[in-house]
Amino acid sequence: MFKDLFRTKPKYVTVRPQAVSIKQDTSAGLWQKCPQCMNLIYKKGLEKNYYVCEKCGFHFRIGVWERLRQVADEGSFEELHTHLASENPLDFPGYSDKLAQAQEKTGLDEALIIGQAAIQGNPCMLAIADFDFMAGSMGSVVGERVTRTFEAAIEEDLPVVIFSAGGGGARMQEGILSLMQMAKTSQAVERHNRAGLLYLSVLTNPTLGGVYASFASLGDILIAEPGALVGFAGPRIVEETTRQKLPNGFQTAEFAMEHGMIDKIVQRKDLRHTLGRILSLHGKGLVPSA
Amino acid sequence: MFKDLFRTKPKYVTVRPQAVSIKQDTSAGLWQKCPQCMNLIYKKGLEKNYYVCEKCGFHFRIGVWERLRQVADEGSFEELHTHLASENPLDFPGYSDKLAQAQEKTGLDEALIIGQAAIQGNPCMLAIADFDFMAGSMGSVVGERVTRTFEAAIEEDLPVVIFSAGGGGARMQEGILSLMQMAKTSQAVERHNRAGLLYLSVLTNPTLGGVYASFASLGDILIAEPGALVGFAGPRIVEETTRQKLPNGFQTAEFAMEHGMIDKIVQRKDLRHTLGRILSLHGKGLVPSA
Amino acid sequence: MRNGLFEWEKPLYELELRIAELQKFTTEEDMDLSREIATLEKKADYLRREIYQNLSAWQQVLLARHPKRPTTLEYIEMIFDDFIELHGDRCYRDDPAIVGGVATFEGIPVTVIGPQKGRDTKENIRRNFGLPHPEGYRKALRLMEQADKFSRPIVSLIDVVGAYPGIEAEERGQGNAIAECIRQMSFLRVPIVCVITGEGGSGGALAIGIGDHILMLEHAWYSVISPEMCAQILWKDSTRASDAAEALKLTAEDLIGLGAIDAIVPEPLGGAHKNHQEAGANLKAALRENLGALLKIPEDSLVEKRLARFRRLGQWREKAVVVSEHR
Amino acid sequence: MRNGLFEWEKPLYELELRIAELQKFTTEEDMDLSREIATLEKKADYLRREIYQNLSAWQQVLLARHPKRPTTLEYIEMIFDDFIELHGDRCYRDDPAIVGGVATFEGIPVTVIGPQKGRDTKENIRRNFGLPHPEGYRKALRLMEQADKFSRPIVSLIDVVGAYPGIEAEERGQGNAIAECIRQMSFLRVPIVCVITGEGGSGGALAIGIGDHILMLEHAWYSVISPEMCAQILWKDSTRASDAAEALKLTAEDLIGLGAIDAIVPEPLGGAHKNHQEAGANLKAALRENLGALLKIPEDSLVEKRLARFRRLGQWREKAVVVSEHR
Ligand SMILES: [Zn+2]
Ligand SMILES: [Zn+2]
Repeated sequence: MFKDLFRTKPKYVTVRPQAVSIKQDTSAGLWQKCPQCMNLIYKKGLEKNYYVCEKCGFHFRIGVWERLRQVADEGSFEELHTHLASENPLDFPGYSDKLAQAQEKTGLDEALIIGQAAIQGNPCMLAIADFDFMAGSMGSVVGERVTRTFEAAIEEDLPVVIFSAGGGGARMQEGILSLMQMAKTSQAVERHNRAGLLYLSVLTNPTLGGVYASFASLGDILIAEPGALVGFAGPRIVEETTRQKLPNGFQTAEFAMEHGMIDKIVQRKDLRHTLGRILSLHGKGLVPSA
Repeated sequence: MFKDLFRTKPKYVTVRPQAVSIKQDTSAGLWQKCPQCMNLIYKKGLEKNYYVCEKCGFHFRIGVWERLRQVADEGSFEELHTHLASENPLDFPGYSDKLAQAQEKTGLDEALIIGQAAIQGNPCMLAIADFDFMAGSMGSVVGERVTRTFEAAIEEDLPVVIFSAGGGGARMQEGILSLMQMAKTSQAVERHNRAGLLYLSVLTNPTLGGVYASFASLGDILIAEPGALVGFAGPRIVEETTRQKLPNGFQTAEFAMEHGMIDKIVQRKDLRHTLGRILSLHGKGLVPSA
Repeated sequence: MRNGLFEWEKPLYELELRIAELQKFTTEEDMDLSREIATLEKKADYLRREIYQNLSAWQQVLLARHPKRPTTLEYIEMIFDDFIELHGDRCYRDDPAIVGGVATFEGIPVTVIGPQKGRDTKENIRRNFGLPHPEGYRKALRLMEQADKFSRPIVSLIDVVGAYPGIEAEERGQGNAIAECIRQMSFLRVPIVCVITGEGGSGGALAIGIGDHILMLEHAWYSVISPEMCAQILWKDSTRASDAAEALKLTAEDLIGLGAIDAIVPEPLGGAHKNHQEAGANLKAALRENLGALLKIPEDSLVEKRLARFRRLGQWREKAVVVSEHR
Repeated sequence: MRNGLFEWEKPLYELELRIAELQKFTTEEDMDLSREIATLEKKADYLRREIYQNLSAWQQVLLARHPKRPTTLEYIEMIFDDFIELHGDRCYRDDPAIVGGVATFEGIPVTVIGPQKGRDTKENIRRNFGLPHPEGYRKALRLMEQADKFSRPIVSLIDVVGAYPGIEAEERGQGNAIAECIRQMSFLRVPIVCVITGEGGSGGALAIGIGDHILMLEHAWYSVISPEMCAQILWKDSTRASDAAEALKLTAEDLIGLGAIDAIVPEPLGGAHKNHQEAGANLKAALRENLGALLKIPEDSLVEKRLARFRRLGQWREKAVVVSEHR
């Protein structure tokens, strides 16, 4: 995109809160209906409350810039590898149009941004996925960016924090190349792991398919937002295949935690603090002098 | 024991088939009743058939020398560390008498013999437990012998084959010292593992408690005899604790295999051949010249 | 499909019937029909090539699903000696949908693993139609890690529509099991040859598909998603699976171009199910060649090469970035 | 036991009641009873020592089971800062009977794990009375392996009657999970301090009991088998648990003599339940000392020392073997 071609080097990009996009937005007015409790919520209040319904705790989906605003220290984010552009390697019918539409809709060039940031003073490599960009699915560019996130972290001796929202899993329009990103990213995770560095994976609603079955579930510590859908096969596929009624709460973060798949469920308002604490516990500053 | 004190060095001890002891022996006569199908079996035939009921496949318990006869190459066994004698470190009431009775009953000094042997031409360190000696339970001497088996195997660059029959688990009469044998033996297994050597664990009826929850379940490959009882808590304890009816076949080898806990169930008549094949597949002779 | 024959094979089948008839005449009635037979044979040869060398992507998918296609255990039987199957994940269950064990390949000890479809309805039910649960992947990983311990090469034979999308599979962490398998398999220090022998469906195939050399049988398919599901998602119409198959570029020939696989193993004309022995012999020859080549690579560089192989996969444009240093 | 008081504490309790009464008089009626009170206090002091320093093995077992004894999470709360609980075995279930996570101990990051009994009936049911399933041990091992990755010392707080002897626990490989935990914990390259804080029952305790330093609270017990089960097996009479407790040598003092533990952490007079804060402070002091000592040992020699520590455990006679070389 043009903005990338002649980019001045912004050592610290200012967070762009105007790019906030809440999903399930049914009205253009001052009020937002909560899809869970059906209450009308005053939008200004919603923004202050991390886009969480005050009545029932429903976590609205948020875009990458709002996420950044919520978790990263202000002014700490330096976006990296913005210059990768998706192609249509399989000449998949309609893919180029879909990419253009997604770019239009989100203002992003792809479904994931990466960069260096600090969380409560703890430096880290940070990647954030945006569900609004083709359901946060992973094609070559997302896979490459995730891989470079870990590579940069190894280079800089930093922990990695990733917010996944890959409901679309591996992006089918790039066929086998999307599938191969599962391998590539998992291998990058393991290189980083073998360098003795921390990887915090935060699963946001929804994290499914090839994203969950690769880098997203390989964190040292797995955190999920309340109610987030987390699993491999989507609930509809499971229902259609098994012709069984799905149990209550199937594939929610709470379900995953009960079944031993994640470490912690953290309210959005507590995320910054919890991430900061964990990062600091794994920081270099704390090694005992013996 | 006296025989050990003035021991000529028998490079290869002859196998002592006269020490064969089959359990569930109810008659002193020519016929043996099968406790499973209740048929009367001609004892001579039973001996030829590896002490397995021809009618129903029931595997009678056998003593260490019969086991040796069935699996090891004739004349290949060199018994090691015969000179360890159990004490009564806790002054546990009645323990010394029980030891003496067990020695009397089995002709063994302890519940496990160890030595170097060959199985179908493949050299290995071999340990065999005898259920008739205090239910094959593990006290200090059994733990020490198992540990030395692995240490000798590391020294000699050999695989280990162990026949467990530790229905009594850790021997309570030696208290905490028995419990510590679980640690000691598991650590010896792992040292051997880290030396890149093979450990075949053969679970015979019954292998429970602290024996199962330490070295016996840590084999690279776990083999069990058909119908052998395999588990941690004995079935009576489980029944009493849970007050539930135990499922059919609970804790049998077949049950353990279905639940992913063992690799293979092997009929007694096939054991020598299967062990030989596996040992040979892991032998040094087969490394490709590239 | 009727009698194991596809619709598109019908003209050929009828021709073959007529040839057989004429041959019967020749013997029974003592008539010399050799010229007529030769003509028809020639025509059949032509038709055979015409049909089998111009299969559409969807036809290849159907062929890869032929119920008489050799299964993993049949390939193992044909190719390896002294196979000893090993069981269990040491955690929850032995998954019959994935088999594995140790064997020798021309005298060399190897570990071989792979999903196993049933050869009849009863076996299919027992093996869940070859759709693995997480414990299947955990078993496969356990056996592969043992191969690593004993410096045994690994052969992974892949024929799986996908990991089972069931309630219990999700409960026991299907996604996590697949991710762990991919991760750990990538770093094993022994040579790994993967072969897509039939179907290579998505993460369920990739989980055991991380190899140094990745081969594919001529009529196998390998894709990020099954054509049916792709059509369902894209066009809300699973009957357009044929279009999806085309679009997904899932045939061996497509995939070699995209760098996802390294070589194609030829099948008997008409598919592996037409001649199991020949299919087995072809695969054996390919394994001989590929294992031989891998065994020559020093252990130290094997993992790095493997990682590099996957590192470069993907396609994107790297746009020029002009960095002006003024502030 | 009534009102959290043991039978053998009754004389002391009555004395304490009388002292309290006299003190009440002193204030309410403005009478000087200080001499009488002093006499009784002296008597009470004597009685206290008499009772609590001469507890039988069985009394110690009962004391270690006192329902108000501090639980693992309470110790964590008192001793560590910034505890973040982590969950799950990544395979089947998060077992509430074992807790674990990361925290700091006087500024040093550590991993802390331990079985957790319920503090009331409801919590006891949820936590299965602190009796772990295999997934509990698998979770503990996962967290300890992470400690190893990040070079964090491990503190294992042990209070468990035993691994749960249930049908599902057996199905999911209780024995295997314990053995793996023992095996892997033995080879972790970070300092490990284990503390038997209450009950140390058999393999279920040993599974997370492989440490460089193994401490034990004054009134805790640690044994190869519970006294009740031992009595049941030996004498078919579980009411003889008291005799079994004696015979098993399961008190801290016995065990230090047998080399199974390294040090005893003093409890408040009468047991940890009498004064949680004091119990916590004592344990904290012991951890400070022991972690401090271990952090000075070079990482390379830590595992070897740990293995040597267990290697020598056991007691046997090594008989002279005269080998005559004639044949
Ligand atoms: Zn709401
Ligand atoms: Zn019988």
